[in-house]
Amino acid sequence: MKYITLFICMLLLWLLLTFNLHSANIIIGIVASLVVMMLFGNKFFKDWQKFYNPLRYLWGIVYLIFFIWECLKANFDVAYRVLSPKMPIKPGILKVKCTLKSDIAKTFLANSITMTPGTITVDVIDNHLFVHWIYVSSQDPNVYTKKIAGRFEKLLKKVFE
Amino acid sequence: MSNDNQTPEGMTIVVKKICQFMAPTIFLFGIYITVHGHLTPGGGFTGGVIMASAFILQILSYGSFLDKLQQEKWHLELTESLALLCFLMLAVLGLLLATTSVFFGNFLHRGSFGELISGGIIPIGNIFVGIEVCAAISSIFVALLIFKDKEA
Amino acid sequence: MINILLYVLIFLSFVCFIRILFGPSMADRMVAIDIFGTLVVGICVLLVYKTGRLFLIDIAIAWILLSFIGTITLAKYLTRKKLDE
Amino acid sequence: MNSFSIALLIIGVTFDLFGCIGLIRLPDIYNRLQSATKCVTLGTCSILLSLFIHYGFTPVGIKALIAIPLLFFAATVGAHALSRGSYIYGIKMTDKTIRDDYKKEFKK
Repeated sequence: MKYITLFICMLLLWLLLTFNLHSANIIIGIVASLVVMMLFGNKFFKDWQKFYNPLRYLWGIVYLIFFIWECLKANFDVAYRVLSPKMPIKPGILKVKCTLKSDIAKTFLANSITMTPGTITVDVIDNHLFVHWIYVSSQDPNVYTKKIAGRFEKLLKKVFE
Repeated sequence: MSNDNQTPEGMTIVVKKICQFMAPTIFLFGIYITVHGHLTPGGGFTGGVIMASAFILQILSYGSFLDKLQQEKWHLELTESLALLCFLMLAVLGLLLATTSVFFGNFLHRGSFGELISGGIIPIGNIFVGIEVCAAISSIFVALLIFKDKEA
Repeated sequence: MINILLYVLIFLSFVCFIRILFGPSMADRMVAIDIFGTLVVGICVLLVYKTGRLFLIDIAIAWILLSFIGTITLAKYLTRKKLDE
Repeated sequence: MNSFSIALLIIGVTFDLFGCIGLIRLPDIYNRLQSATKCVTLGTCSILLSLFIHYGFTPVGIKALIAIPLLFFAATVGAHALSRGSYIYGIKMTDKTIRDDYKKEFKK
């Protein structure tokens, strides 16, 4: 079943990439997707049911809007740190506990942390993320866990779990 | 919960999970470049290199044991030779079927300018060159890994 | 207008070259190469505006994908693993 | 040309400029990755978005739209892999660092 999911995804990507609906184009797209399916199908996501749940896409859009806002804030934050003559940096690597279970959710949490203000994920070991923070404002585990990971976890749980 | 890819070899879980949909995308883009070779820049060689890099990304992120790689090398060499043979057959078919009767002569309908199905035998030749280059570059990567291991 | 922005981006790629030439360690050079790859995508898009050749966006996508693989390879080389384990 | 796409272009090039200033000014590799990844990725995404707005739903515009998530994943995963690699390679953090939890995990 995950093979068919990969096939549908690749066909959609092909149609977007070429962006016309001639019959020759669609036939070549189906053949190309079949080739990709044969070669890469066994490494694709095992929990394919999540692709067919429309509620997840809705929460995904909410997450996307929230994420773009955070991303813009991140850029102005970094621009401020780079341009100010004193360079207010106080870096450190912190150990952050995350409550998410599935791997794909952890991956997206790590990617989101990389794009938000002043943080970058260095490593993921089991249930802990190691986060490099450019300005460590507090060293209390509860406070910084909430500040770094807490704002994404609720939404990501709805999207990916 | 799918902890199926948490194996000791390879890179971290983030790279593996992203690779699960990045590698098919790269391969599909290579096919796109190859098939549209007669309309846009690129063609057989460029598309083949992009397709091979999808395999290289998979080997890098998941890790692969050496004896398994040696099996893969046999398949790759077979694919490369077969694609080269098909390319040669296409050229000989031009000698037999085309009205001008030259090597690489065009025996297909030319189509109209700018369409996807146009250019006679050039797209088919592009596809065979793409498969050949993809197999060749992957087998170069695998061969470099095997030789390095034997030297050390 | 487009010309000025193009000059700015080319100047920024030379800034990346400074980091590649004088980077204290190997990893600094790799970061600069990664950033240079992203800047080239911007240059490709500005060239689409300037010349009107629409195929340059294909080259931009190919550049994104290939520079991703280059970055992953260099990062794996830094972790002192062999490339196939 | 649409004025909105011109504005996006100028914003994108400005953020690229900030990112490259950070690449030169900041003290060690992890901080450089911070500035470079965030600013340059968002700047280039903004340039691609301006291409989409200028050409609309034509093949070029759709390709620019596809390139945005690809660029985003490539940049974030590349930054993660590079920072982990350079920590394992043994590149020191700057003197201003006040806390390092990863060292304990790495010793084991």
